Amino acid sequence: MRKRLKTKFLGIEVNSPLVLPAGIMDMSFSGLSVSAKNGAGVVTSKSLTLEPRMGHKGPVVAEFASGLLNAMGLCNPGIMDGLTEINQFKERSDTPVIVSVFATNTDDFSELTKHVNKSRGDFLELNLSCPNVFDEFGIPLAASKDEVFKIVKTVKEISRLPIIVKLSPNVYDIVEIALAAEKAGADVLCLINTVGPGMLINTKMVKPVLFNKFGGLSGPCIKPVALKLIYQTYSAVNIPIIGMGGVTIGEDAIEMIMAGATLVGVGTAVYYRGVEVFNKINDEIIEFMNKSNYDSLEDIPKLEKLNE
Amino acid sequence: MRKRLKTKFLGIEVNSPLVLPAGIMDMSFSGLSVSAKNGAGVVTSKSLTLEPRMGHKGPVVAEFASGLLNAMGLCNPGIMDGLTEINQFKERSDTPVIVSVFATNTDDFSELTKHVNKSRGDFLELNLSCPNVFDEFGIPLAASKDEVFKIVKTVKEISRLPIIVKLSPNVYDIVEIALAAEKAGADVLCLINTVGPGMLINTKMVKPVLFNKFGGLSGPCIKPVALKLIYQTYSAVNIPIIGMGGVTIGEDAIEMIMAGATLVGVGTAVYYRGVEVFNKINDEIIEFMNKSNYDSLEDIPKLEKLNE
Amino acid sequence: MNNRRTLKIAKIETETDDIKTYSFKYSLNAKPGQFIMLTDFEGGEKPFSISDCTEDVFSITVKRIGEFTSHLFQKRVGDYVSIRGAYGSSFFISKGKVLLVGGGYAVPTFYFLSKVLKENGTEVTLINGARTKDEHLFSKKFNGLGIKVINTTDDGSFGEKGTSVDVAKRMLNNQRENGKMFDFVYASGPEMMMKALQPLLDNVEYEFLLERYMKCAIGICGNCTMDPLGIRLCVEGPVLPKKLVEQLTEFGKYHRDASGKRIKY
Amino acid sequence: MNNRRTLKIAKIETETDDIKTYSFKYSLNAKPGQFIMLTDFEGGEKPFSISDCTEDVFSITVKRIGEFTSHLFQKRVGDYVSIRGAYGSSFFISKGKVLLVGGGYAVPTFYFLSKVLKENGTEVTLINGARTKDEHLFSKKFNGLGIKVINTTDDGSFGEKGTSVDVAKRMLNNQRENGKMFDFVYASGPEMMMKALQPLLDNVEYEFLLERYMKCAIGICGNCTMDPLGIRLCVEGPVLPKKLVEQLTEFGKYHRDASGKRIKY
Ligand SMILES: Cc1cc2nc3c(=O)[nH]c(=O)nc-3n(C[C@H](O)[C@H](O)[C@H](O)COP(=O)(O)OP(=O)(O)OC[C@H]3O[C@@H](n4cnc5c(N)ncnc54)[C@H](O)[C@@H]3O)c2cc1C
Ligand SMILES: Cc1cc2nc3c(=O)[nH]c(=O)nc-3n(C[C@H](O)[C@H](O)[C@H](O)COP(=O)(O)OP(=O)(O)OC[C@H]3O[C@@H](n4cnc5c(N)ncnc54)[C@H](O)[C@@H]3O)c2cc1C
Ligand SMILES: Cc1cc2nc3c(=O)[nH]c(=O)nc-3n(C[C@H](O)[C@H](O)[C@H](O)COP(=O)(O)O)c2cc1C
Ligand SMILES: Cc1cc2nc3c(=O)[nH]c(=O)nc-3n(C[C@H](O)[C@H](O)[C@H](O)COP(=O)(O)O)c2cc1C
Ligand code: FES
Ligand code: FES
Repeated sequence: MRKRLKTKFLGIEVNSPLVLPAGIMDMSFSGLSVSAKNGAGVVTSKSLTLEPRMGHKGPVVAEFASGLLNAMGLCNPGIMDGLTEINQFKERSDTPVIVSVFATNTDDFSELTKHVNKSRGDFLELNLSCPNVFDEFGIPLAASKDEVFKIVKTVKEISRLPIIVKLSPNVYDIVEIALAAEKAGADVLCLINTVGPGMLINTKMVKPVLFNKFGGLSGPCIKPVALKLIYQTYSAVNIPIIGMGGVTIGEDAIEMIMAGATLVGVGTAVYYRGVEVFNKINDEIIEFMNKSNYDSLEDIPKLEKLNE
Repeated sequence: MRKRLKTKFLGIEVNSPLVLPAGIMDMSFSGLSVSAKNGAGVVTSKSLTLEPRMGHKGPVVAEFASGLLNAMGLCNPGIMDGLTEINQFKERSDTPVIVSVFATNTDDFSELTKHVNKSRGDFLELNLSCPNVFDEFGIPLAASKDEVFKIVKTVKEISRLPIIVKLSPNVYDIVEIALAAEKAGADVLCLINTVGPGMLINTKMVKPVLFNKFGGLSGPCIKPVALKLIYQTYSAVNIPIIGMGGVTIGEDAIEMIMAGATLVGVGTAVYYRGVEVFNKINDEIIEFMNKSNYDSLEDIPKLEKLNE
Repeated sequence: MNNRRTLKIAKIETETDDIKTYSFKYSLNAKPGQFIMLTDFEGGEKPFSISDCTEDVFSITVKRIGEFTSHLFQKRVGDYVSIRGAYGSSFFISKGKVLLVGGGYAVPTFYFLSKVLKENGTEVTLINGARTKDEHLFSKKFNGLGIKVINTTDDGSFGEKGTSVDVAKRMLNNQRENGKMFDFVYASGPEMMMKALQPLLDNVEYEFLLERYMKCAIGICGNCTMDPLGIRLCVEGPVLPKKLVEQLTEFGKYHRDASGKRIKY
Repeated sequence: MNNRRTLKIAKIETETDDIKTYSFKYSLNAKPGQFIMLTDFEGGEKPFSISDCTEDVFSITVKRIGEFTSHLFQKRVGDYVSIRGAYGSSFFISKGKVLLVGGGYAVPTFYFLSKVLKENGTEVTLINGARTKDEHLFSKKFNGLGIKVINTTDDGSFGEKGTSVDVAKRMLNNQRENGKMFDFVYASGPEMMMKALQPLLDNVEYEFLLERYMKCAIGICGNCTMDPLGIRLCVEGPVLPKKLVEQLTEFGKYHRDASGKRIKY
């Protein structure tokens, strides 16, 4: 059965279209391996920065009716230690790894890329879209098509690995950003990062629930926003898309694929359905394929493209 | 008990801080009266345009786990018939009415304002932020601080009524937009309009669920985004705010007030809790005030302002 | 709350040139008088009353009028359409002896109602009216139910000659003379038919199935509200009791189109 | 799923210069070994084990170490703090005869465990260790429980002299000679204490309460995972059984700080 979920992604064989996205259970090689063992076809590291970052004080997450707010603050052990974890993961697993990196300028992205070149990672993901370090870094780079173009072009020239560009949902025109990334040489687009950000208030203590006050929204509440942006992007570009945002059950993953995604990220659902969520969704996708008589992932139809 | 919910808003007495927002059960004088009878302190008309609009084909709404998607397409009977409904409402009720109007340029807004001047409406609301007519009109005016300034300034000069400016959540920097509106003479800010927009897909038929494909998100899923934007705006401006977005229970309304709202809109919750929702939330607010020993709405504390 | 279901058309019956009945294998659990919103995500989305509903099958009966219904008429058995509902209020299931007065495409919903009334042991008399023979609906289906049916056409081409209101008037008068009144009257059909019927119903309880332009069908857009009560016909209706109908100043006078503009009858 | 509750501090007991017990009137329904995340939305948010939990009151016992705990120590009775949880795995409630080996601020959680074990009819022996008399915890509270307690301090200033592991070693050896082994051993304290204890527990089932840097406490951030299994200590832990502890190569060797960087013990 599971064979039918196998697919090739940029020439690399993956066992399931499900991706563990950046920031979810991925601070260590062993964290990554849990998702891989539980049915993720591809895993992503925490977004790594040149220097280690302790992240924001807690509370760093807040639950609400329809999702999570988080403001981790890009905590990570830094590129060197992060790559060590990734290499250790690769010693133990064949599952392809996306190395996510974060920086605020082209030079730092270049330096990060050089480190990643020497690692056993399979893809390099440029996180241009973290919304939770606004105080520190301002509006995400992903909001400017010129910045996106510049960074991607520079990194593309030196990267040994295919490049995934992670986009922000919080932009006026996703298409112009996506096209800039594609034109600059991006091999894959990944969207969406968290939405908002948003805030919740503790009414008894009259305080924002998150220490950082604001945090990005993830989970079921953002699925419609993700689907819309993925579909617009799919309609405009010719490179594959990793779609994510609120995928919790198999049906959500099918929606992502129909909207234009080739692979599908499952993040916050780990909280709702446990680490087994990948296998559960794999099963649900197969069930859907059976009912609809789709033999392979490639058989699942896409929406007609938007005509611009 | 209910007396404690009375407050003055720009000098006008209102019986409850709850507002029926534009677009909810407000196509006719009788629709407006239902909310007024059920405990809304202020009611808003559907956004009126110069000419009648039939709106989008159906489906115009889609339910999902954490809210609604809608793409009504700004259907309305046009300013003349719309004002007739408002006048008929005012013949029967003392409840203050906000006349919401929509246009795409300063001239049309001016013309609308002249009509509204002759009506029995109490406030004029400029809807600069409808996300569901993108195909027709492009990015909402509320995304440009210069457009906002220009329109508000022009309208302010000719409007007999206090001006409420309804802002979009889908902007990079709500503060610069809010400040532009304030500087141009806005008396009140209203936020937020629907988020996204988003999309949902019917996987059996491989089609977007909404005829318009995309629709704005409302309901519980957008509350954190609303709270954050209201709080940022409250921290920056000196005019009152009507806060809305996902308010479903009394606690949500309290969060809005703590984030900086003076009045609180309740829209999509009509779907979840019926037309009685206003009285239900009024009761829940009173319950909270009792528990926390707040005598009046003005006693409910606000968050400390953000220091910019 | 999301009750959208995407179903294959299981059966299509041609009732007249312009009217078809579509059946679906699905346990809808609707009540007589309720409606669904139907779409194929291409042609729009429109409300239709449920004309039959068993444990595992339900039907709607559609008259081709304009764009959407013409589009729907292209569908074949096995094609998917998507529905949400059942929505709205349903008919009171009266005891005793009841009169059903129906006209046009709104008659089939009385098929579902009659079945439920029969099960309840109620004595049902149906006036099934149409303009002409070719438009007369469901006469065979009603025959199978063991209820009393009076067929009528405006031109006398089938059953009695006259409107269903004419027949109703005669029956109500007869009854009044006999002292054997109906316990309850139900009407479903063109609004002006019901408007004409209303003055005859001073001494009897009734329910009318009304129609207004519906968009959201979940009570938020306000397009279907009726003056001056602000009754949302998609939630508090489409079936309204006498007490409410009597208060509706717009009943039989005007309705609102898709823009909310008042249109006089 | 959102289980945040904002509660007034109902009682504060000073246990030592640096350790206080905070009690809350709230029906938490926690199990021994579980923890809460505590914040005041100003000083950060940190995990604390539940040291007592009755039907309507629960307590935590906190050692002042750094920024957050110093901040917490400023709070008075009646002040609000906000908690979420109880989170994580709990101790197995063994039958028969059990040994509890505790050290430092991690001892109080054994108060809650002991009560539950006693209710279960289990025979409890507790080794309650601290560095010195001034840091020794809960000795009076444990006296009230009717369990066997052996107090020990590294410097002999209170109870026996030696570490709790020294005492445990002696008892386990005695028992082995008597042939009357403990049915289950529980340990809670500094990781190196448990590491030293582990080799003595070849022939007996045990559970350790471990600590790792926790942020989300709901199993998504991955900060608390332990190598090489990727056990998330906030979900699968903090109480881990022998079978898992034995596989954890990082146990007693390193842990990760707030950045995820490995820190050697
Ligand atoms: C509660 C209810 C139950 C109904 N039950 C049935 C039924 O069982 N069988 C049947 O054939 N028809 C029924 N209708 C009417 C049906 O919805 C219309 O015939 C259909 O919408 C016509 O659409 P169209 O595009 O083909 O025609 P159009 O040319 O768009 O419209 C023709 C007329 O249909 C009515 N109409 C159009 N759109 C709507 C709408 N969204 N809501 C309400 N009325 C509309 C208007 O009176 C309009 O003038 C019902 C309507 C309501 C409100
Ligand atoms: C499951 C669990 C149960 C705990 N139970 C108790 C208890 O009952 N009583 C008690 O006093 N302490 C307990 N702790 C430890 C407590 O969380 C730390 O003492 C506290 O976080 C110190 O914070 P600080 O800011 O005062 O000190 P800091 O100066 O920030 O840190 C001092 C040390 O505390 C530990 N620590 C700091 N932050 C965290 C964190 N977020 N998660 C885990 N460890 C951290 C680290 O080892 C750090 O080196 C427990 C920890 C865990 C993981
Ligand atoms: C706790 C948490 C941490 C995250 N950290 C990162 C990160 O470091 N880098 C990044 O690109 N995205 C990060 N994200 C965003 C996710 O990768 C993903 O884009 C988003 O959560 C939407 O997917 P979901 O709804 O399935 O969670 C994080 C999300 C969460 C919830
Ligand atoms: C069906 C529907 C129609 C709406 N129409 C309008 C409108 O015409 N003008 C406007 O300014 N906002 C409109 N809105 C936005 C609401 O006024 C409100 O800003 C938004 O729904 C958030 O509040 P809520 O979550 O309480 O619904 C509409 C919202 C919905 C759900
Ligand atoms: S159709 Fe929208 S309220 Fe009835
Ligand atoms: S603290 Fe985040 S996974 Fe355990």
